[in-house]
Amino acid sequence: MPVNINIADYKGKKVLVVSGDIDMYSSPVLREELMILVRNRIPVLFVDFKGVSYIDSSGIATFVEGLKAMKSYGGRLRFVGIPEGIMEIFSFSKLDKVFEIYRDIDEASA
Amino acid sequence: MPVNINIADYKGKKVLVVSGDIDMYSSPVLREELMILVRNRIPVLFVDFKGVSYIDSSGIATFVEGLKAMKSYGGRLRFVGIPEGIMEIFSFSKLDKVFEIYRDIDEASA
Amino acid sequence: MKDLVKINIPSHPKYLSLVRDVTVWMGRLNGLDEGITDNLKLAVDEACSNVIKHAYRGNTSGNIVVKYKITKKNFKVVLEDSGIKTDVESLKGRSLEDIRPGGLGIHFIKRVFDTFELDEKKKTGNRLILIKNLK
Amino acid sequence: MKDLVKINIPSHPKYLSLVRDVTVWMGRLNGLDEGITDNLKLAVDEACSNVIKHAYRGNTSGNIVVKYKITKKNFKVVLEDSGIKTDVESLKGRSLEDIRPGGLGIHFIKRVFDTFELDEKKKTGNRLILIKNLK
Ligand SMILES: Nc1ncnc2c1ncn2[C@@H]1O[C@H](COP(=O)(O)OP(=O)(O)O)[C@@H](O)[C@H]1O
Ligand SMILES: Nc1ncnc2c1ncn2[C@@H]1O[C@H](COP(=O)(O)OP(=O)(O)O)[C@@H](O)[C@H]1O
Repeated sequence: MPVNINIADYKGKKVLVVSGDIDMYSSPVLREELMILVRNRIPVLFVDFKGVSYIDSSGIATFVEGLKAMKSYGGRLRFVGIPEGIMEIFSFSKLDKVFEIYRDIDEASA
Repeated sequence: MPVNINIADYKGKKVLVVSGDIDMYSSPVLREELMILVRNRIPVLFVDFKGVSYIDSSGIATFVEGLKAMKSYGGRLRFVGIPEGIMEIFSFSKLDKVFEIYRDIDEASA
Repeated sequence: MKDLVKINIPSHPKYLSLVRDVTVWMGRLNGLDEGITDNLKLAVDEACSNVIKHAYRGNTSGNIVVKYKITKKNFKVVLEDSGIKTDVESLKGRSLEDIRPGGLGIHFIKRVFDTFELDEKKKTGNRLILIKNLK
Repeated sequence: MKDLVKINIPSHPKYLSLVRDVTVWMGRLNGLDEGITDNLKLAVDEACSNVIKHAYRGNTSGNIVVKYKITKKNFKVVLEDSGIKTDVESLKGRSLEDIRPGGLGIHFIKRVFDTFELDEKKKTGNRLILIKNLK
């Protein structure tokens, strides 16, 4: 499935809504969107994974890079709606302990 | 999609419910089911195409063979629920005039 | 030979659905509309089925190569096999008026492909060249 | 060489999704369960991505061959390229504790494949042999 990236607003919070396959072909597109937000020093960014059907190491690398960049200015990167199969990849990569992961935005904001 | 063939009863009528891709690999399975019914001289047989995602010339040949066999003893072969893409193939092959085609079983029985 | 995708499969009908998936994938990658892609899927499937039935006489241990070469101008598919040489004269569909089982495959192929050509230069086996012109 | 499926693609990332589809198709045809098939899909994708990144240094006009040979005993995938020879010593993932971008691909490959072997006999280019033992 081709990747689709949108920036949405949920109760005043910025959400990067990603769907489709994140691979070496589509991750540069994701990186670009993410880095625009990071350059503007977005304080809190949610990434909605609900529609993500696939992620490979290049997609993960993109998020690790985004996280490092955000940490440099004290920003917070929060993942929500991660499907089971994708979560399994984060856990295997020991990144479930590195990223802030929540069920949904409401849980993250509680 | 792998083919799936079931025999159902709808208001006392026998229906061959086919779903998935009918191709050179799966049409022998379809042929077998069809010919069992034909050998038993089924008077009226409905074929429900709603779930059919694909049909090629071997699938069409199977139904032409079934129709010929049924005609030999005065049986009727009736198609219902043909999806648009499949209908287009029947029309191109000029078989929309050879097979009895109805929207659904109720229409065919009216 | 840029942008060439090639797939080799055994001459067994169970691999036809793989060829269909690859054909649809190539159609989509190249932005063809769904109706045309569906017709290409059926046509390439029919061409492979014919190789299994006629060139290999149902022997499932042969090999079929399907090559896709897509440019702005055309969608080209080349099928190669090592089966029995095809008699060009026999490559004919039945009349559409003559209702009987079989004889539709070539109609489905020629419906979407503008060129349907057996490469006479191939020494053993067959090479079928199918080209759809894109506007 | 029965039951061998082979696909050739250009060394361009846009073809990775085709390789994933073919890998999933091969897993399903052979009745592997969905979890394993998903892992194979990721692993073969990572192996192809590495060929594009490292063997071809991002040059998208190279060629990658992916061969699938499946028996009751194992699911074997062989990748061939004509890129720069791989230094076996460099074929190492990063420590999973050392969080930084990159360095995960080989972990994803070795997670599902029991054999991960570079064929030293290949004169030019590379041949990577991946084997998953099936019970
Ligand atoms: N690849 C092939 N090799 C040899 N003969 C072929 C091949 N494809 C088609 N033919 C010939 O063309 C005829 C018509 O083909 P087709 O329209 O596909 O119908 P069918 O295969 O059902 O007979 C076949 O009966 C066969 O004689
Ligand atoms: N096909 C290949 N050809 C050459 N070197 C490779 C290949 N695959 C992997 N490598 C080497 O192995 C290292 C680790 O690979 P990997 O775990 O996939 O992480 P990454 O590619 O993100 O660095 C790479 O940095 C590279 O040096």
